[in-house]
Amino acid sequence: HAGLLRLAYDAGFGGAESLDPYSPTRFYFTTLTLFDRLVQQNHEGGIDPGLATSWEVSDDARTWTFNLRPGVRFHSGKPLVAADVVYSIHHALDPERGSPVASTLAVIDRAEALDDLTVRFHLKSAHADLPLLLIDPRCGIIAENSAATIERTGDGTGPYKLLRNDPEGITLLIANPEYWQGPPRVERIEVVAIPDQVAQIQAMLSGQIDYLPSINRRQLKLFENNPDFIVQTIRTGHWPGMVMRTDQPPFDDVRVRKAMRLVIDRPNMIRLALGDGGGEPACDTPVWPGDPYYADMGCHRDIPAARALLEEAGYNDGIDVDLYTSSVEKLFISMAEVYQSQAAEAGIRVHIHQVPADGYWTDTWMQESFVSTRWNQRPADQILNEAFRSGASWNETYWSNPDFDHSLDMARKETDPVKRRSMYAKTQQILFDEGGAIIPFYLNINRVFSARISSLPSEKELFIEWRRVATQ
Amino acid sequence: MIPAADAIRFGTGRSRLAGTVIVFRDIVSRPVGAIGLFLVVFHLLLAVAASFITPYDVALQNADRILQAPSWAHPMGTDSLGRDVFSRTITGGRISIVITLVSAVIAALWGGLTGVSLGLVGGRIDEWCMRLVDAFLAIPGLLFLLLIVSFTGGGVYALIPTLAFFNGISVIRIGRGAAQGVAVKDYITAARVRGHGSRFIVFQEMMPNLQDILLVEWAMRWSWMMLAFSSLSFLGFGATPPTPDWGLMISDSREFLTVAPWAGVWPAIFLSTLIIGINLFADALGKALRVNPQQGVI
Amino acid sequence: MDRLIHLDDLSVGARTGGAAPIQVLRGITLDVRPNEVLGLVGESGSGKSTVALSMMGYLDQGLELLGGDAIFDDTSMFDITRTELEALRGGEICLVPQNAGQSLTPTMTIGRQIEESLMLHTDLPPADRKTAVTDLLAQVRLSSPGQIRDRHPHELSGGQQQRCAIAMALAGRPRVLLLDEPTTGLDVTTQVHILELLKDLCRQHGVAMVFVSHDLGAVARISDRVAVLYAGELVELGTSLEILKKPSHPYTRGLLSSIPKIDGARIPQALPGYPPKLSAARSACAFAPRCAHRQEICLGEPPPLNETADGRMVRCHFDSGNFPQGGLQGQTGRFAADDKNERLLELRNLAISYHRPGLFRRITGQGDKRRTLTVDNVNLVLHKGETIAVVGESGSGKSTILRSIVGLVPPCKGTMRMENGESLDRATDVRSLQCKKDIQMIFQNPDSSLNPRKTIAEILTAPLQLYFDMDRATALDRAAGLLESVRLTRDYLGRTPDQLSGGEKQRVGIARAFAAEPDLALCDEVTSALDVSVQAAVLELLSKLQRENGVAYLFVSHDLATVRAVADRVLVLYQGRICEIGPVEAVYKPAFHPYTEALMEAVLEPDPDAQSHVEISDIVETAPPGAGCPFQLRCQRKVGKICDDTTPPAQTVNGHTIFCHIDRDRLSLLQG
Amino acid sequence: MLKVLLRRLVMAVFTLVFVAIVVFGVTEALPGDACTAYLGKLAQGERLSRCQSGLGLDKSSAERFFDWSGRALQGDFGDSLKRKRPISDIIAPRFRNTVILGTSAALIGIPLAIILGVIAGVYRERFSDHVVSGIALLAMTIPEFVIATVLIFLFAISLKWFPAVTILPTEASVAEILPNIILPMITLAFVMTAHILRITRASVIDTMSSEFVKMATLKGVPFRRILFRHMLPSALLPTINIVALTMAWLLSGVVVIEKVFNYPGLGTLIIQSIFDRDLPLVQAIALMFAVMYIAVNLIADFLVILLNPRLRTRVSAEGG
Ligand SMILES: Nc1ncnc2c1ncn2[C@@H]1O[C@H](COP(=O)(O)OP(=O)(O)OP(=O)(O)O)[C@@H](O)[C@H]1O
Ligand SMILES: Nc1ncnc2c1ncn2[C@@H]1O[C@H](COP(=O)(O)OP(=O)(O)OP(=O)(O)O)[C@@H](O)[C@H]1O
Ligand SMILES: [Mg+2]
Ligand SMILES: [Mg+2]
Repeated sequence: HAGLLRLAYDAGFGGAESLDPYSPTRFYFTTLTLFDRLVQQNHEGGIDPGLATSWEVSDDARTWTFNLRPGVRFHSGKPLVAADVVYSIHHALDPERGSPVASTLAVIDRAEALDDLTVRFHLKSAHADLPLLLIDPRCGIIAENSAATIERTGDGTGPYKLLRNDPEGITLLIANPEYWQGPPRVERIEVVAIPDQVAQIQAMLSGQIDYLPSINRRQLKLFENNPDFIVQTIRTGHWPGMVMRTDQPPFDDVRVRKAMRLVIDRPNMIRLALGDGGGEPACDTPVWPGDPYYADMGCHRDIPAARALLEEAGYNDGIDVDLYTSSVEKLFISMAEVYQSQAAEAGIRVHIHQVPADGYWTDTWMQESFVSTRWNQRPADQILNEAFRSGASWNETYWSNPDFDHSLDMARKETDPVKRRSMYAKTQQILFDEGGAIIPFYLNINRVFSARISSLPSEKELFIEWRRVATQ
Repeated sequence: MIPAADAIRFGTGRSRLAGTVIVFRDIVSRPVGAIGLFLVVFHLLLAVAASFITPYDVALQNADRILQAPSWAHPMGTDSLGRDVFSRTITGGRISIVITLVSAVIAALWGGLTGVSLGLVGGRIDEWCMRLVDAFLAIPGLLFLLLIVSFTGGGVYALIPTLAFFNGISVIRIGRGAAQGVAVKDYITAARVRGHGSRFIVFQEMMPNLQDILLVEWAMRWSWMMLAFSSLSFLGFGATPPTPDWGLMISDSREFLTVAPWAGVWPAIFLSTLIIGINLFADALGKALRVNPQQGVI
Repeated sequence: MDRLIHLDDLSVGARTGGAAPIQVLRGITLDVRPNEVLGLVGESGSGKSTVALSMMGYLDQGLELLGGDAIFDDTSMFDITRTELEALRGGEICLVPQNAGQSLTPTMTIGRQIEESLMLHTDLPPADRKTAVTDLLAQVRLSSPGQIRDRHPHELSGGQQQRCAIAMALAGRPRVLLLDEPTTGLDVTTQVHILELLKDLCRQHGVAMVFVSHDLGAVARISDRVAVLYAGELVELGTSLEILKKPSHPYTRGLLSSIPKIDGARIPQALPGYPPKLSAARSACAFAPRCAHRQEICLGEPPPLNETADGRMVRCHFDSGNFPQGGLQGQTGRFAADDKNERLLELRNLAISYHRPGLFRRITGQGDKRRTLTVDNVNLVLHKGETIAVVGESGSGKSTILRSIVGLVPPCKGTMRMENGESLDRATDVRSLQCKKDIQMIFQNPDSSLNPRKTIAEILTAPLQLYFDMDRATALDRAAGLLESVRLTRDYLGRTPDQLSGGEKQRVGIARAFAAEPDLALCDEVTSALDVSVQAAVLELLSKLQRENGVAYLFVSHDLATVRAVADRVLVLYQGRICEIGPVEAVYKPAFHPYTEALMEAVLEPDPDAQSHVEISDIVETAPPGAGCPFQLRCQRKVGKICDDTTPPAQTVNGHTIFCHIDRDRLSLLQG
Repeated sequence: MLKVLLRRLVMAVFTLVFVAIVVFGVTEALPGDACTAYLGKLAQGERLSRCQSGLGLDKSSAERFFDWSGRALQGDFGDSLKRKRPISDIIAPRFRNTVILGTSAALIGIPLAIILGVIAGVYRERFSDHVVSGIALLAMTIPEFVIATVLIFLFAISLKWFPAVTILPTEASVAEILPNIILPMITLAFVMTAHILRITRASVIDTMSSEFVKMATLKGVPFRRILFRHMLPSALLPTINIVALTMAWLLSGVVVIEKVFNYPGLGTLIIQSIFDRDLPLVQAIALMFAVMYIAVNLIADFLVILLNPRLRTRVSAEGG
């Protein structure tokens, strides 16, 4: 199988996966290799050129101009021009599409093509960190007027081309020999649908797939000290959590939300749910310590305080809450069980409803009022806007706080990095005090490669550039 | 070996109690029956007594003892949350035993009575009712179970009426078939000609002859339901965490089989021995009562 | 001596549980000579089949050879290899099984099964086998053997199946034919046909036969010598002439005298008691408990098998030939007829059909057109205290009439009335309790008529509580009284039916019927499932109860001899139509209806001199013909077309009616 | 005979009508309707009414039943609520996969079960019977997911002989599928063998003690010939019906096994559709299972009638 990589994914959208990188049901794994962004993140947290070779910002931070790389072609053969970028951005912002990136990019008013290779973005309000938003892996550039077909064709400029789209079976990707960063080293990638996590592990153990993006500490035991596998541990800003809908009782009461958070013994939860070293404690902020805007707040378990808050909210005999979770992530269940036992001490009776993995994200998440969730690492501005700004499409806590929204706006405008930092810190403080998300820790990711893979990506590289990977 | 039925036939001193004792002796005198009865009784006692024996709280997690191999402190090791597998395994049958046992009893009763009545009544009513029964049989029971459990949200106890209803449907066929065999007997004709009401005929004349069949059927249903319930738990429709339940425990520990087999093997052994026990018991019961245990139920 | 088969002190045991084996056969020594027919008689369970099968070296599952040997032509059947055994079985020594219907492989055609025998035991080339099969089928007098060859067993009637089994046995060109109750379960007329056939075959082919039967009548008809078995022992062995004319052993005598006689106006004498349970050791004469000549020695040691002066073997301590003969006449079953003129039940133009027209036909009024009437045109008046016997072959509708009277099958024409005005046209459910009480039924099969899960007490108190509202204690007392009236003791109350013998069960069934103090008891073949020795006792009991209670009987039987002694009047039924009805004295002497005549001829009496010859064919009719005389197809005295299309007229003299186109004087002339 | 077959067919049709009523009735009896179930908390306002009118939920139950069953007769089950595709398109490939897995398991399992059952029956209460019956008991009582997991552990992870889970393109050919499904095939064959084996054994024992086998022995027929000519044709008749039941079970998606082996058959689809609360899809699948069950049993009954000379010429009024 030299020249072939097999990667498993969980088919979380049950076959409704779309190759449109902006779709709410985007085929995550595949779109990453099919499309390129204007800019990309480097391992040091900085920004490297992507399809754009350079960019300038106006003084009021409201106009950004990007110069595109010449000679890049889509898989269909069409050359990349500025109109494609304009089209992609407008496609992302189109409210009919309901794209989750829309809220991230909401700051952009419109884009225009100055010439074939120059694009200008006009912002609604000042934003000093626009490239930080554009490194979002979903902001792939699609060809002009491809909205109707992109779902199936996946026509991008990326290192791999689509050979067969089969989200419930095996999706075939083949190396793009004309890739502007040079041809990938592995000829074919197969993206394999394995919804069940245990089945994924078993497939890995039996050598049917080459890579598992994340396993927990306990599962690590299965692969450590095994010459067939290589395990990497990476500190990330990925976080799992349990989110309460702030628009529904009992969680519409801020005291309940606070109490729900105060009961957690975070280091202990890490040990129980992940195993030692499986993660870093978090204080309910989605911004991770590796982010320049991270606010270090400190949080401690306080059962009496939690009880007091509950009593104040009228729950004298404790409170019953229903937590919906699923084996879509094995961690969800153990985290829920740990939380259940920790919360019990404060009289919070957590009833765990375990629903199967298939369709969890469509049918349970953002539907029930208390659910497990999980986010991948994102830059501060992006995650705060995408998951917490009023009305954002993935605002899973249904959180709506004008103060918070305002601080976010101000932070963006601010061109002074120091002030910007403090403003982002303020938003995180608001979330910590009043928000609906319980974020007990950031995950250290353990990922497993089969020993067939040579030239492994670095441990700092969260988004693996598959084109650099080779097999023996 | 004389089947118990014969022993009753040729014995001298007799009463219902004596009959039961004879059947019991017959079961125990067969190796298969003795093992089966032992396993069933063992598991039933365990389910009752579990909370007195468990050395640890079944939900108690211990981060320091994750996936530990069996030791004196944890004779069956610990699971991936550091819980004591021994405590969880001996408690793990409770929910399923209660639910399936109750459901099996209800199923045998309602299915049996309905079947017997149909077998007695016969004619068009019977014909049409059987078409309805066929219709229910045609749709996989599991589908109904899943549908009702997931839509009514009644939790695990909603399974009792559901399991009982759909298994009762299968019992109807058995009961009816057996009743048809009895209904043509002259003593039924005699009772009818004499002028006894249908209540008398069903309960006094037919039921005593059908109770053995229904008893064996009940045992087979019970075993089948144990299997079905464990499958449901395995699929995430049955018991909910952190309730210790064999099916759920097996499902949770499946991935660790290569490094921590004890977490899954023990519940699997317990679950299987109970089902084997019920099956052996049902077989022996069938032989003792001279009833052919029903052809496997699917 | 010249002998084909020699049983040498054969003992067979049966293993049950862990206990010592019970002995099924004890020291049987017996020869079968070439060309002879050896009859083997005995009650059910006496070991007849076991003896016959051990001649083939075969013991049923669960049986084991305890001692002795079976020697066929100098070969020990229990001591040869399987291949040799397979060559002999079905070849030189062949079996005709008890129940041919179940013994023929249901999935193979008759032809293939017989061909198999030919293939295994003859060197006939395959090409000739088909014709050979047809020949064999023709030899057993099957009409259209070509068709039968291609049929499956279930497509044949019982008589045809039996013939096929015989043909299959003949295929191996046997020297000995073992016939295990070859005629039991067949209609009387068929039975006689088969016996005739066997006799002829024996003569033609020169084969020896071992004829096993519980029926002394059949044995008498065919055997040269007879062996009588009792409880696994040979009790008497001699030529059939001697044994049947002048039985020596008390058991043989009892057996003979318990057989109902066609010309006997009295109920035959029953043997008291029941056969013993088989056990391991025997320390007394097995027959002693039932023996009228029992002495002390009989209970002390088992008697040896003695050879008597006339050359037969008898197992008795005494010279039993010298016991007084006869003197054991039973009493009459009837009592004075003068008080039997009060009417009880009247059936008028009764017709019954099992066919229920569908809804469509009922609406369009075509309901009656296509249905076949199982019973038609039955007229009958039953008087209080009277016994009417209904006689006919299987399927003639005897039970159907009874079922209709109790309301299980609605009549589709005609009326039934009790004399108290109660109409019986209504179904059981809607009749008054009084009406149900007045008519009680006694069933044929004692095994199925008592609920095996109830005690005798429960069985007997159920009607008492239902009809008389008795409390439990009174009911139990009464039940005990009932048991006594059927000659059972009080301690039977606690037993369940499984613990009773067939005759005892039948008594309980009778007691249950009499618990209701009925005016009319319907008896459906109440004796035919019982051993002969017990039958008579039941008849006796019934007549005793009639005397005591003044009850009327409608007494169904397939056997003219059985009812001879108990009936006041006899009704002969064919295909649900009355052929003949009249007082018993008139019916049992000419003129007969041709069908009655055939039945009379078919009665097998244990008389080796009797020559029965049945002229009617033994085809089985499944439905009555559409028009004309119901008996037209099989009638040996058919006059012509008139029989086919005109319903025969009733010819009545002194209350004796014959439905026939032939004048009754002419009939009595013909039948002389 | 034709009349008998026809009668059986008519019975099947009536059963089918009842099935449709039951399926429709049960889904109707569940709390809420298809739209409220599917949309869950979003079932409000415009979105709800759009969904409801899309499914015709504004009509009466009876009207919808006839509508639904009428269209179902033509193979049109409408669109899946979640997948927004015609249901028949969703089911078709899954059904194909299920048939492939079921049939291949049956091809191994059924002959094996029958042969073992005959052996166990013929050598009743002897060593080979004890071994065979013991294995059958285990196969019948150990939950299939335990068996499956153990097989994966042994043959996929430790020995690496077979793939642990099925990894297949949706439109894989049979030749592609077969090497991938060896373990699920073995598991299924193992589980189903038990039932058929036990019935076969009982039936053989029953036949062995029948009069006609005794007669054949007394006719001097060698044992092998008795076995094949006299016994088996009768003894195997009851297995036809149990084989049919097994086939129906195999074809109605073996949920647990499909899940464990990641097999894209109907079983996983049922679970998904129930979790998606996609009632139109659930109804369609239920109806399809019922049709298969009835069809398979119908075929079995026809076979029994054709093969059993007793039934061929005369059939009792009763029938399954
Ligand atoms: N396989 C067996 N196991 C145990 N006991 C048996 C077995 N076969 C027969 N017997 C017993 O042996 C005795 C003789 O049986 P057998 O069948 O030879 O009697 P029979 O005279 O042919 O009776 P029938 O008239 O009922 O055919 C009976 O008491 C029976 O209970
Ligand atoms: N329930 C029934 N449905 C349809 N036909 C029946 C039914 N019972 C009996 N018959 C038919 O009615 C006819 C008369 O049956 P019946 O039982 O009255 O005969 P029988 O004279 O009592 O015979 P046997 O001596 O065998 O008892 C037979 O041809 C039988 O096949
Ligand atoms: Mg016999
Ligand atoms: Mg009758």
